[in-house]
Amino acid sequence: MDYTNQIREIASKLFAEGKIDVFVGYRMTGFDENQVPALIRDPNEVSKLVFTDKSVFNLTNYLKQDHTRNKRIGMVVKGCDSRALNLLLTESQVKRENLHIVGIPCKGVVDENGNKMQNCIECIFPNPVVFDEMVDGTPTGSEAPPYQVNTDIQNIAAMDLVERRAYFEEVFESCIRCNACRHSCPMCYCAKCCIDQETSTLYHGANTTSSAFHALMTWSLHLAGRCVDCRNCEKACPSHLPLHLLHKWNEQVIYENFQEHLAGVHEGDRGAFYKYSMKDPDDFIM
Amino acid sequence: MITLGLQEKNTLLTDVNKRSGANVLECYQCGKCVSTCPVSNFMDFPPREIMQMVKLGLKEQVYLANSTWFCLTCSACSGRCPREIEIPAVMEAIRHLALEENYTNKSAKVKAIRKFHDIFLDMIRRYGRSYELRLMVEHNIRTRDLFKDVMLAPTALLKGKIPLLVKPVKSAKAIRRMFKMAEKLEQKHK
Amino acid sequence: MKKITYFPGCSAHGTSKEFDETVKMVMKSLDVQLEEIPDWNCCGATSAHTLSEPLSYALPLRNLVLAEKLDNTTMAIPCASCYQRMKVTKVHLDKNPDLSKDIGTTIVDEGTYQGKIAVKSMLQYCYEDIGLDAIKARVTKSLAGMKLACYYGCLLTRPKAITQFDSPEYPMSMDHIVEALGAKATEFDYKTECCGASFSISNTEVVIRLTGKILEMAKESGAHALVVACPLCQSNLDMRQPQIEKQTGEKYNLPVFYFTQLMALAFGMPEKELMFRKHIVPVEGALAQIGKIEPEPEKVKKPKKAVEAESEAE
Amino acid sequence: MEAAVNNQLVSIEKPEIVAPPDWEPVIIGILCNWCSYAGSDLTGTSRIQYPPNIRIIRVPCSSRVDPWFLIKSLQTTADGVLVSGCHPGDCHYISGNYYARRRFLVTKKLLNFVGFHENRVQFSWVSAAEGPKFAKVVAKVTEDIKKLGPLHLYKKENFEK
Amino acid sequence: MARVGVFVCFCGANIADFVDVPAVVEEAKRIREVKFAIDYKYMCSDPGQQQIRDAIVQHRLTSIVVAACSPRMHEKTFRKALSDAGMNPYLLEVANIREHSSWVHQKDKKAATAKAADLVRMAVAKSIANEQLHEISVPVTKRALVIGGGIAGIQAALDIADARIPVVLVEKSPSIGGKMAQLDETFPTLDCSQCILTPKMVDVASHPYIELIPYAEVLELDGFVGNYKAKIKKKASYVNFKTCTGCGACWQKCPVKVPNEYNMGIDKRKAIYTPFPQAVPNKPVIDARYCTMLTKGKCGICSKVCEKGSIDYKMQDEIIEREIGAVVVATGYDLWDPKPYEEYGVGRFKDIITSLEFERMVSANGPTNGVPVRPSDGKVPKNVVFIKCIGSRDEAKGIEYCSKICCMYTTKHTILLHHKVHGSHSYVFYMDIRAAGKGYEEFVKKAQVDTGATYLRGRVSKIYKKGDKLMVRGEDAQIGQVVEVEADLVVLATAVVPNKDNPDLARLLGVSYDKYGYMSEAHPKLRPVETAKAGIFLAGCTQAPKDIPDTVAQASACAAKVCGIFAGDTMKKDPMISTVNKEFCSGCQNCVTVCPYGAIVTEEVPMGHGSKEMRTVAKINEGVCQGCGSCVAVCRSMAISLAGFTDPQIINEIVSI
Repeated sequence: MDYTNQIREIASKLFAEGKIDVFVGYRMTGFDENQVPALIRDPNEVSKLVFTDKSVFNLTNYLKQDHTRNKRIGMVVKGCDSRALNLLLTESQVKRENLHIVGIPCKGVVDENGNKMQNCIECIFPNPVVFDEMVDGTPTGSEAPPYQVNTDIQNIAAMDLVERRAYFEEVFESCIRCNACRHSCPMCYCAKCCIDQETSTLYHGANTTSSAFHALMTWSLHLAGRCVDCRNCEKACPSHLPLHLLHKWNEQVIYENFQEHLAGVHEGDRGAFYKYSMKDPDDFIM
Repeated sequence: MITLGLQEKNTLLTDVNKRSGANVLECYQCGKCVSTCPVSNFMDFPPREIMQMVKLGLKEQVYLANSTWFCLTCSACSGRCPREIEIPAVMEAIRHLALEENYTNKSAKVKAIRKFHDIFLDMIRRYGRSYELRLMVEHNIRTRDLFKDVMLAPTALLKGKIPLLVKPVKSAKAIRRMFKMAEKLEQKHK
Repeated sequence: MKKITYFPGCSAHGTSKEFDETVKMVMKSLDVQLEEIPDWNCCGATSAHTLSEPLSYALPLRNLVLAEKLDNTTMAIPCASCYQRMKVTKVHLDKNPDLSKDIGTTIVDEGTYQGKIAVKSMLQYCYEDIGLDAIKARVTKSLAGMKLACYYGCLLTRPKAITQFDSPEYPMSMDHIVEALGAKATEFDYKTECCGASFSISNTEVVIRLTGKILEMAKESGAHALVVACPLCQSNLDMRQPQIEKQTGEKYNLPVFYFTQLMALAFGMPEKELMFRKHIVPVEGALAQIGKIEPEPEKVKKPKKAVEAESEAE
Repeated sequence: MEAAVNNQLVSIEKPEIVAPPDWEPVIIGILCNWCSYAGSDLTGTSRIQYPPNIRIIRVPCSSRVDPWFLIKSLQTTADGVLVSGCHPGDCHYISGNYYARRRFLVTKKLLNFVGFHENRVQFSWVSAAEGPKFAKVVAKVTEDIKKLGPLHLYKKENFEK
Repeated sequence: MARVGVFVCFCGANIADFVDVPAVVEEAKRIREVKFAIDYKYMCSDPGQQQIRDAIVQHRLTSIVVAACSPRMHEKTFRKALSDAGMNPYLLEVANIREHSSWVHQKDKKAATAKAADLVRMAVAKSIANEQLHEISVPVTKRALVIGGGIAGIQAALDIADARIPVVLVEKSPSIGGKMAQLDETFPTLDCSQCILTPKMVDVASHPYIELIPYAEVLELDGFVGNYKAKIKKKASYVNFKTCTGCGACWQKCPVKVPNEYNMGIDKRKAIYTPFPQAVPNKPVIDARYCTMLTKGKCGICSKVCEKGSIDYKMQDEIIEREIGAVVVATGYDLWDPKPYEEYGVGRFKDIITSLEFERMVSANGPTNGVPVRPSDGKVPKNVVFIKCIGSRDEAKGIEYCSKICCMYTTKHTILLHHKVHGSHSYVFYMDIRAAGKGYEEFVKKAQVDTGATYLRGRVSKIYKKGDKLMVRGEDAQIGQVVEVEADLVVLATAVVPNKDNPDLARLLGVSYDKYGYMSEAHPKLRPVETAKAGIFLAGCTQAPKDIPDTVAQASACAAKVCGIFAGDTMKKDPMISTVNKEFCSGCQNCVTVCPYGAIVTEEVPMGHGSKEMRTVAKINEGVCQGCGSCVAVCRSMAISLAGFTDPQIINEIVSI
């Protein structure tokens, strides 16, 4: 997967036509084989742009930042990124008219070791669901294959309660409450995160297992039905916590119990918690 | 007089509902089925009454009624039923339950109907196809009504309406297997 | 040239030979090739489902499996009873695939059920797939002058959920077909009342009562003959007619045609081949009406007003 | 509801921690004002007895219940939580309990996923007329929590009893 | 530092017998913030309340906890005590130690006491987070909008207008009167419908407080209770109502004849027409669908004969706006189309008619001058079969519910037939006779005895033609036999169905409606007139099938509700509603989606202090919010809080146990 040339071309064209102020893409770090996000404001710097299977990060995270607010932006999105974008549009965080979305028919990205990421293996929406143009020109719209149950989730769910408890106690213990997960998450754009608010921190110290538990649980519930499984959070986590477990679990519960499709697939769909069906499961309630 | 007890014991209702896939409790006794049914005046109890009797759990009366045997499964009633109850399915369920539980209506008419169906199936078992002349003759013999329709027969034969011979199905094995399977499944119900 | 699978049914070799023959003739003239299911068996008729539920699915299932092997998209069945048993089985199996597990074991030699063939009655096939225009185009000898009461019986349109064809209360498909042939279909309120079906042998009394009423209403409607699409209806209405006349003391003299016989007639095929001799009630009187067109009482034409918008405002 | 095959978790029915002999669980009951709170009042007026472990908090509607109330309760004072609202279709605020129902299911499953026994948080629909049902529900929840023993998981030290 | 006062009630023996009240007081005193705690025999009694009032002043208390019975019982009493002492009433918290402790733990005093102490502690903790709240007042526009000019709308409009509140009455058709104007006589008293209705219609037209807008539709309704703004489309009538005298020259000369809706299409009217002679306003309109001048540009006769020059072929639809405080919806009903009854030959047999067609025929001003006739041959029928429950109680073909009025109007029809056709006989196929209403059962009995009508219990299964008779077949379940009735005429009592425009109108108004299309009341028993949207009320068959007495009663109830809203210049509201902290709101608008009342809107605020860039945040409409808290729980940024049930209050309760 290498769309470097197409992206450079599109970016130059967009600058030339005066359609954008900023182009958000990827560039090489300059010191190793990995890539970092690039904000190109100068048409002459377009040649810095690259796109390969190492273009990992979900760039929509930049849309919530001040330096892109109310600017006309060109942006590269993969399937998962586009779902995040869809949600941001639905939740009125970005203006569609300010965006020029360049879609990538994603074939999966790789981790530091060059292995295809797990979420890419299980991905059922590799093609962007919202875009202005596709790099290879072909609009895509094939039917999504059925939902894939995450193998990690299956493994954890198969443990008994005591094992699960021990496993997660270790996870929450390892959290250093640096909030990198939150900052890297494109869906976390609140002016002041609830976890930092007074009511919420009441009776909790800053850096304890119990505060980590509270923060991560609340966070994952706020992302339930909204997480697009881009795994920015996991890449950002210095403790390498398996954060996706919480999100994927919620996603699966929602998918199987409410028959909701995945987050951000349809424009205007706010996620499972902001609607209901009379037919929702009721048997867990006495 | 009928004494009515706890409805929990109304196994007739649960059995009929389960077997037929219909819900007899939905019936509100409007009688549209009765006036629709082409044979309701031949029945001991027309469909509306059968429904009520099932609700009351009058098992013996329901199982022994000739109504289920007279039902032609013409589906006219269910097509008009305002509560969309599959009445033919209910009738069929009662008939099958009665057969399984060995309730037999001993009236001549029901016997004749029963005989007809027995002979018909017998014939399929043997030939895989039906054979009208044999059916008529055998039915007459077995219902001891030898001369019934005897006046019709010559004209019918003459006009080539009723063939003298039948071409049986080649794979008789398959037919036999079906009958065996059906018997086995019915045994399971019992 | 279209090709469809054909299931003649047991009666085709007996009571309803004329139906079978004329179907074949008409289809040939309409450029439809009939491919008969090899070694088909009886559908089980009323008897199978009266006495044994599993059997009532097993017998048609074998035919369905054999039919699918012929690789046509549609199967057409002249006999209404066979059609209904097949269609019921098909609908049931499509809804509960589990059902074919038990029953399917008995037909392993033939293959497994796929559920891909469409099951239609011959009437439905003529009306939906061939179409009135194609039928009209074939007519060489119009049946104008004939008044016909179209009798559908129970099984062609009922239950609606199974047949998915025409109205269960006042169907019009056959009426449209005979009108395409030039004849006039009468307003006949008993077109879907039951004729008594298999009680013909076991409970003749019922059949006589029911068919009597049907014949009476057909006569009332001013028809010269009845048209049917079901062998059992035909034999009940035709064979039993003298008996009924004896009982009621009324003369009906209503021959009972298969609609395909009339199609063949209108398509200009020789009368001799249409097997009218097989009918118990003589057909000559009815056929003699062809061509005798009564002068319609002239309608007093209303002077056209500026605007008459009858249908719009209600 | 058709049982979802994959999100059934393995739970074990044994005390999580051996309780001291005089231990009594604390259960927080969050009840909606219009149905369940009124129902619990009716339990009182009818003098129907139930175990004294529940501490009731009144909210206007089950849809007011933020999932983190449950998390917070389990982390601080409670050994178990019961949330109760109006029956589906009876919500005083038209549709509140439908939204709440979705959140409750996900919260319950998530808590269970990370190691809380599924009986730690329970839900019920109790109408204003269901005094006896409320007593039964409380008795069941209390019984369940007693079986599980005290909850120490992720508890802030101040609240460990 | 908070200063909390705790007052524990004995409630006679009710609490004291099972809870050690003094111990609870002692326990309360150990709480740091509690500056005063006392017990008393009956806290709700006047001396009890006096203790609270005194303590507030003496101990400079900042919040009060009363431990007594359920807050649903005496919260208001104690709040009043607080306000009497000059304290904000919302600083009160009630610990429910009676229903939740003493009454339910009667066998274990120790545990009950401990629980009571806990409940007091929780209440104290919550009260510390309580805030001063003030009743909300919302300004009110004192003008009501009534949609629909049938008897429901007429009654509601008159009652509201009589209270000297201006009313805007919008009617879709050219005249008010509705279905009732089509009726001949009314059950159970056989009053002439026109005689009792037309005076009311005239009252509407002449009432100084009613603005009647006929031939119009409501297009939009914005705002909230007390402050709605309605957009109304006046359809082009092509007749200048100001100059038209209603002389009738135009419609007498008009050459275009079309079926007359008022007479169910039995006879014809002209393209320019007044719906019926007593129409209000009695001004004609041109039906643009049929007028040849408007469709083809030919004719123009009406314009030529009009002496006043009132005809204006160039007239356009006009959109007007009105400011409104409350709305009454009275859109009435339609009759169900019996076409699905194919077994009856509906559509094939001309001599099968509906009840309203029969009503028009027997009506003195009807198309047949009050005598029923067979549409097929114009003969007067002798044997008439009435069939009830056509479409009603029929899930297969129609609707599940009972239409409520058919039993009675069919009874009335048997009487009318008996009166109008000598030697006639009625057969009534019925399933049940539902005559629940004042004088109804007596009416049915009288009709059965007087007319000798034959009642047959069963649903008709088939109708067929024999000669010029219709044969009606059904079971008479009482004798268990199938009967066939030779009928000259068959009258179908077709079901009542909601006005087909209801769903559209409901969406436009923001009111919910059921699966049939009836608009939904706020509570089926206790709020049958209100909708869930404050300030919008339902009258008549808009809500469910109803007879005239019920409709009129509901319309008057609507009027009372409307007058209640308009009783003051402002409306008072409970302050326990949501508020948005704009600083924290990220504008995701999820709260807007979940709010069941549409109480949340958005507003633009500056990005930062003094910034010119704007951002969108949520805004709660105080007039509409009912305080359920749905929005609070879905607000991830915790920007919304619900007064009285804020996060700090609830968390304080949780952690203080």
